[in-house]
Amino acid sequence: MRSLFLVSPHMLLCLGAIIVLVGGLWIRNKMFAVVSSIVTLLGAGVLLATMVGHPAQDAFNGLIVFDSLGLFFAIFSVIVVLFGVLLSMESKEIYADRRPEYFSILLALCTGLMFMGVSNHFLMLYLSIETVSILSFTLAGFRRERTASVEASMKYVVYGAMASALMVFGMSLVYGATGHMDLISLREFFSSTATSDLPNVLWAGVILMFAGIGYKVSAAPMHMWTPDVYEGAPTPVTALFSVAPKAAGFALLMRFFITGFSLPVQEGAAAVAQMGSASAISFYTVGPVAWTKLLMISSVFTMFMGNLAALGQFSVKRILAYSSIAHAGYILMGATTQSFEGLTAIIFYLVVYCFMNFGAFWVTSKVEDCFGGDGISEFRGLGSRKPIHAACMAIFLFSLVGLPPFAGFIGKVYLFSAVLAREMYGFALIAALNSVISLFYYVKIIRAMYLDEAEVAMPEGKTSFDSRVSLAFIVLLALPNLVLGIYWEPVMKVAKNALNFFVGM
Amino acid sequence: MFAGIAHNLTIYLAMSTVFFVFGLFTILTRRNAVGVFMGVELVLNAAAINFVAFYALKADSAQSSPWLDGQIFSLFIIVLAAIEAAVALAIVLRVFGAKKNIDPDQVMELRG
Amino acid sequence: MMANDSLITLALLIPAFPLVAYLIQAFVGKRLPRMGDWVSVSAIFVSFICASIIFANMWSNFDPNWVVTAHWTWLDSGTAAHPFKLELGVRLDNLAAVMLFMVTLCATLIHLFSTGYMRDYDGKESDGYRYASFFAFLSLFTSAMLALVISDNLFTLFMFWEVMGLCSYLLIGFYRHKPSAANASIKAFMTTRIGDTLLFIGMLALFTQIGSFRFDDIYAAIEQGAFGGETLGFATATFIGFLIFCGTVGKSAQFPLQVWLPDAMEGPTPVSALIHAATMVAAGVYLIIRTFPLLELGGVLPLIAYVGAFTSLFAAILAIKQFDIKKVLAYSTLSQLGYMVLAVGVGAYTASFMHLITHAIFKACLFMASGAVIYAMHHEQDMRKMGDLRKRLPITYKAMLVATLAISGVPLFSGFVSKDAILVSALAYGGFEHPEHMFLPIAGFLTAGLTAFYMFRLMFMTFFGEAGDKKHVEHAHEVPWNMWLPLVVLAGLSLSVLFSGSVTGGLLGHGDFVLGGGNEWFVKLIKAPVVKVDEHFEHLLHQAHLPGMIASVVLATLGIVFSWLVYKSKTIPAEKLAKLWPNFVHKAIDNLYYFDWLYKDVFIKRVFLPFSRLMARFDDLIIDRILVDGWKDVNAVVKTFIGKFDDTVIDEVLVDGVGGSVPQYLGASLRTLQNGKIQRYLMVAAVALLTIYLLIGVL
Amino acid sequence: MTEHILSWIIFFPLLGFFGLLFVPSKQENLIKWISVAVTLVPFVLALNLLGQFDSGLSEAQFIEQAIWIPSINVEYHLGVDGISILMILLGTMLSFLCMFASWNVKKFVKGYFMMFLLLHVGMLGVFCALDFFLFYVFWELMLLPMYFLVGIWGGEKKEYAAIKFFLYTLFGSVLMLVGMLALYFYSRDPSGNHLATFNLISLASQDWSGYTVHIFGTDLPFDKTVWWLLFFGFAVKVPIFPFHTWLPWAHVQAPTAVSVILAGVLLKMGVYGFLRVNYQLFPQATQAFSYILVVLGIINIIYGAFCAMAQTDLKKLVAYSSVSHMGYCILGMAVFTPEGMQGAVLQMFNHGLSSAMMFMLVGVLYDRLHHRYIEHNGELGFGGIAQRAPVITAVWTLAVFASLGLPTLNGFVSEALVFLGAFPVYRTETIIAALGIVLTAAYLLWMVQRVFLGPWTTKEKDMTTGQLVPAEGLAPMRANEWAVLAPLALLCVWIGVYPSPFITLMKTSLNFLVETLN
Repeated sequence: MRSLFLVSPHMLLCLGAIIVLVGGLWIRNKMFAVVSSIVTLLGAGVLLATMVGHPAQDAFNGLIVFDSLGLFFAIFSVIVVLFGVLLSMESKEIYADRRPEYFSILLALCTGLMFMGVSNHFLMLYLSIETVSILSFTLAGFRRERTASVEASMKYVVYGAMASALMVFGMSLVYGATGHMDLISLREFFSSTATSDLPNVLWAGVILMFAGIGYKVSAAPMHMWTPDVYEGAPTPVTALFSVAPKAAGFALLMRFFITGFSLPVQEGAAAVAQMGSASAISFYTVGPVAWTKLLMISSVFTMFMGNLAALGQFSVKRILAYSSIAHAGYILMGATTQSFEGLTAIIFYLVVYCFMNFGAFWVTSKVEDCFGGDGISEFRGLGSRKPIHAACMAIFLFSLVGLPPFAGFIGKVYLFSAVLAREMYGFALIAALNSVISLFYYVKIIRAMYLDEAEVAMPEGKTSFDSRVSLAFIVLLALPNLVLGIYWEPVMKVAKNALNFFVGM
Repeated sequence: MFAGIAHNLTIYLAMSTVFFVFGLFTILTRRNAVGVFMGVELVLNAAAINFVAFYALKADSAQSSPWLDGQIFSLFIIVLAAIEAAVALAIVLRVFGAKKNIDPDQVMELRG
Repeated sequence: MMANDSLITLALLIPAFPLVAYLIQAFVGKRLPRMGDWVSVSAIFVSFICASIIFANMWSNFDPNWVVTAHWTWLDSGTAAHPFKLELGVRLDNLAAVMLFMVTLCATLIHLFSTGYMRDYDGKESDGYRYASFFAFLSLFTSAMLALVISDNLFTLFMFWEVMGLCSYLLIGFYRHKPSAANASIKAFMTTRIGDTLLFIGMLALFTQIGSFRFDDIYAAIEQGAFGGETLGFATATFIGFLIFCGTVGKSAQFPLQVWLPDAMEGPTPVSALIHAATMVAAGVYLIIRTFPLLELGGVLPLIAYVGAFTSLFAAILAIKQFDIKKVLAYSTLSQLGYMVLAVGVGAYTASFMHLITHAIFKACLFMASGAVIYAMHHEQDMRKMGDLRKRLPITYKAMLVATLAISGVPLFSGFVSKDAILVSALAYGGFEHPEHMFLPIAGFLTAGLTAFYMFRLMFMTFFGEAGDKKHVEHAHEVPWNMWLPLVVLAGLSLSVLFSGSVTGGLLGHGDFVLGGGNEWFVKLIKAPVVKVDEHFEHLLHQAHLPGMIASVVLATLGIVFSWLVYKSKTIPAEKLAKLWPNFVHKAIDNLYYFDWLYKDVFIKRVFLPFSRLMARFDDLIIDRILVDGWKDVNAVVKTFIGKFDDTVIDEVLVDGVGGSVPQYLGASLRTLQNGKIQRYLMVAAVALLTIYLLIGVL
Repeated sequence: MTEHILSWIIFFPLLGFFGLLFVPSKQENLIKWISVAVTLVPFVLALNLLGQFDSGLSEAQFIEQAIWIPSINVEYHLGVDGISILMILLGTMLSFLCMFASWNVKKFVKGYFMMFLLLHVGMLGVFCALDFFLFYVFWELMLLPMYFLVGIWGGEKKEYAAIKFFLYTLFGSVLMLVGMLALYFYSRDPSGNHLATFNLISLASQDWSGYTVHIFGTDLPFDKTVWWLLFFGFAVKVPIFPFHTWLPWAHVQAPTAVSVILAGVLLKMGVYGFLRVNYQLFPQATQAFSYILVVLGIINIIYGAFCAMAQTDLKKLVAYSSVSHMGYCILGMAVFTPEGMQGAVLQMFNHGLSSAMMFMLVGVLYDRLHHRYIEHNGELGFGGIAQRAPVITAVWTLAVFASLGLPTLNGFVSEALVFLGAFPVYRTETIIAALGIVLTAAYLLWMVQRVFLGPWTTKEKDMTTGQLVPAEGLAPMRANEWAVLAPLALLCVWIGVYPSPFITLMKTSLNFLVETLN
């Protein structure tokens, strides 16, 4: 019963999904689905909010564990999906008559995302990832009359199916090598067993599992589906994909590697002096799996793959897709540090990333709705046509580059400093180099907006830009990018609190 | 109860490995999307076999688990494989409707 | 006798008046009546009065060691442990007093002359205010020169030295519509700038050694043996001396930086008179006279002597073939400057300075007289078109004759006294003391003969014989008073009585009436500081005195007679004389010994500018395009080889490819990897995972 | 306002920025006058600051210190010392003057002035910040408006120039970021505890030798490694060869006022960064690498001069002259003598004046003739301007002579100080560098000859056909142009004649710095 209470937000969302879907059959009002989804999400948010501050507790025999990290990501998912709902509501790509099914999928997706954040067992890992994946496949192909959308959906499903299959196989190998499936007992097993007693196949299992998780966060080498799917999917969906599953994936990745394969160290007084009190907690790897190396390699490649491939693109959605790959690389850096700082930086970065990326996609969505395309050419001259949209887009992009005084810069500073605190200078230099490369393609968009003359004629009459609601949201998304660039202490506190359970252990 | 499996673990593992390799090979080479999904099924089944076999090994070595984790996992694999196949086939149908072709190599508008 | 304080104030006022005049002229000159020429003229006249007072003071003191100094901190950037100060200062001594007197006098007269000469030129309404700016520049120049003279340290000396360079640049290029004037002005500035830079380096070295720029400190340091140590000290002094001398080479147009001075005649004639004959070029000599003790300490004097002797001979030869009246005077200036430098080189400190003064006076006279001729001839400068002007310009003719006699070294005229002193010293040094330096006196004497020859050639061609251009000559008439008055004054000052001690010394009560005793007040007052008198050399000087004097008089007479034969009586036709010399000599002379060609066509056009273009191309192509924009061309090659990338993609990459194309290139290849085939993606993932497994897990 | 005078100086333009948001963009004159007023205030405040500044103190004054971000000890920490006071003066003054120089901007007037005000914030922030993090934020903040100012209001190849500027600077500053974070993690208090601070003053008091860092498998000394990381960040801005190639592009393409501010203030930030960070934090590493700086300085002087000589674009020539002139700064600060150091800082100020004048004057010609070709297709693009526009020529001449280091004008004082400081330490090198004096005179005077002297051959660009056609004459200087040029010219003469007050301002701080270096 306690377990059920803990998952009440999830259940509420499921219920909401069903109501939207079924109710949509009868209620023809276009706003019905939107309103009921928003209400459901808000309800789930309120329920989650009541749980803030409680100590960590596990549920369903340790299948899931409700701790600060899980709670944080649950709330985060709800908020992002709420953004998604709002963007979809404003977008022309989501037809009003198909709203019920669409929003019910979104709500269900949110459930999956929330479970990703709290799963503590291989089974739950698999189930939650699959929930999210399968719903994503359908969302990607939601504009079924567009071949690009359908193609994206097919690629997604093929890639996703293989990735989850590999992950499951990997799980079976890890299970075989250790006999454990829940993460806490896995760690206990590692810390009580001599490394030499463990078979080599364990390593193969971990890599295969990483394939499944890495595919969710689009980390190299499992990143290649991302651009195609992001480009083909409807823009609101892409916006959602680029933030929500990625964040949940990182939650899962952190939990998997930190809970399953590491032990926290309360370092001695000397170490505290060395690192400063705030970052006294770090972790060391238990068991024979050199997962930090794995993540490091993946991180470096992810950054390069994303940034380099983005250079010659014309489609802004595609550019943003590659940029989201690159950002996955930056975020992975934080995980390799095995330090409290690094993990905090990840969470902080995800928050910032949510604002900047979602905002950029939002503007892109407006452009696509208005001009029917998302190419650089459609952005030309936006600066003089729609100054506020363009200014906000510029803010999002500069934030993505990581320039002060925007929030993206602070996010990068935290990531870099976590890496440097571990004295991984080469790694930091590579990341620094990458953020220079990234400037090229972000600035390409800015240049198109401000320096080039308009190319595509503005359609007559009312355009998507005229929506006051979406303008308000764009500005609302841009504001945190500025504010967090100047004063980010509260978010940092939240991020630290989210990780408190690691300290508690 | 599972002593037989435990004794012949190698055979089960060999079988699952063969499934896995064949599955992977199918995924990577089939020129038909449905075939690719069959490859996925093979890999999933390889995993399911592993789970069952390893659970037996674990139970045999008296580290008995409070619940039948391996067995349950393989059941879930079967269920989810079915769901996935359903969604996948629906999508493949749409692809066929749109392109009259389900060769994954021919579906390549989105690239670069 | 005045108190030192008031002397210093007076000295400061001397450059201050022209400076104020400059400011007035520069900003409001064109709005004043007569465009304000009276401002400049009266300012410099007041300065002249001040200078006269100082001169009188010097005279009443009549003490070779008379020095009044004052200095103020200009810039103090040191610490207690590391003092560093740059100072402004005034140093009044006999040298400065004489120099001030001479400069203000010449400048006053030249200003006066200009009121006539320039007014005629700038008749055009649109160009009218140029008259005002001419006087502005002239005043600024005078101010800088006077400030230079009273400087008590090398640093301020250098500052005003450069400001004079600026004025010279502005005034040479005064006829700015003429490309030749523009060329001449940049040439003058650049050539002297080379010398100035070397001088500046020398100053740096000196400062590093001594820690001060003040002459007092330099002299004191030399006395205390700051350059002690046989090898190091000597080498340092030589090095510094050499570099300081380089400054002189530039400013006084000595070989090999002589090229700018003849071209500087592009400026208006009063400018030539003031800057390029009387004062600025003399500043170079003034510098080596000031720093004489330092030069004497190092081993640089023989070099100086040779440069001077060579320049004087070399320029005198060039002067023979000139037909432009100002060019003749320009080369004669070079030649006379060579004398002064030679004098410094042979240690004839006093003689050098004396020649500086006498030359300034008679050369100013010569230039202004030539200016008067040019003015009368309606800006015709070619001597072949003149002739028979004696009657038409009687005052000018007489004044110029006096000055010509002076420059030729005819007794009773000032040039004789000073030149004789130089030649005697050169003879004593090169002929008696160091016979291996025989070239020095020989060159000196030869030049003396040549000078007399070409100067009288000028006189004969201009004032005697038949008119070349009848129309102009017939219309020529005497210049107005403000132009001839300066000539008369200067001609009067070119008489030897003023310099020869036998007269002046006695008249003013400081010396004895011994005939042939030489230049008493000069010798008594102008003495090199620090340097010890060399008894042996004094003795040699005495020995050389009579033969030197006889030789110089004989040679001057010969030159004049020969000139008379060729150009007046035409007993010896000039053509025949010319044929005596092989063709290459003519060619070399016509081409100014190929120096201009060497500098301009070879060095600047073939070496310097191509090099700079190469650098610019290097910057543009190598650094900018290849290293930074990176690998565009390489990329293009790769593109044709691989050929399978989408052309537009590559184009876009290249066109947009602002920074490193290496990432662009990698990006392009990555994107071929992303070919849209999902199974390829899966394959990549599988292979990568396997590789990672093998890399980390197994190895 | 005097309480938090530095904050006011930095952020007052930001108020203007937001104020302009609410001005309708049609009201162009109002926008311009508001901008003038908004930049006048910091300028007046800076003068006030100058009055209150105690030149006898070597440490920073007018300190404002507050915790900004407690979790990582980022401080809002401002202060002024002898190194920065002149830069603040220069920055506020040039920004103010640039408002007049921008008077004939036609396109998006509002956006232009807003960007300019934002640039002002970044610029002044850099010179005041005493916290490295804050410094970095301001440093980067200035990038964005600069990008837009060049990119939107620039010449034909503005996009290329803008992105080039952006990329170069970002490349440098990202490395600087890494260096900055490394400093943060290695900061210790005297007893060896981790300090975790960005405070430049406390960082400067630490001895950084003895730590090592591990990069790509090799152990490197910490101070030297970080020194180089920071070096790149600053070298791009100075710019030091071979990181200079953005400069000709940016200068040539930028609108006049932006060129002025770029040459006048932004280049100084590089040198300032060296003095503020590299020098104060790592005296030993600086010592170790000083010779490299000397050589780079000389290369800048000579190479820049040669490149300038070959240019046929007037503005590019001036741009390369900036490269050359900044070389004196590098040389002066690399020799560790008080004279050299003061010469370097004064040279920064002087170059700010004379190059600002030159760029402004290029703009004066460009506005009238719409081209900048000294030579174009083998013909002179200008020529004989002195005859028909004597006043413009006179001001040009002053700027040129100030730039080539004529005594009694500003350039000479600083160059002389640099050479006086450098010669005792590096003789041969100084002699080579002194060749730069000759070269500078050569290319500038050659330019003057081709542009201003000789017969009138000046052409103007026909705006419709794009062809060069003979021009009639030049309009006289306008009031707004005088407003920019007259104060600069006056300062040039002032410093040339009486530099002592300027030296006094910086002396104590710089001498203290030199002592720590030796």
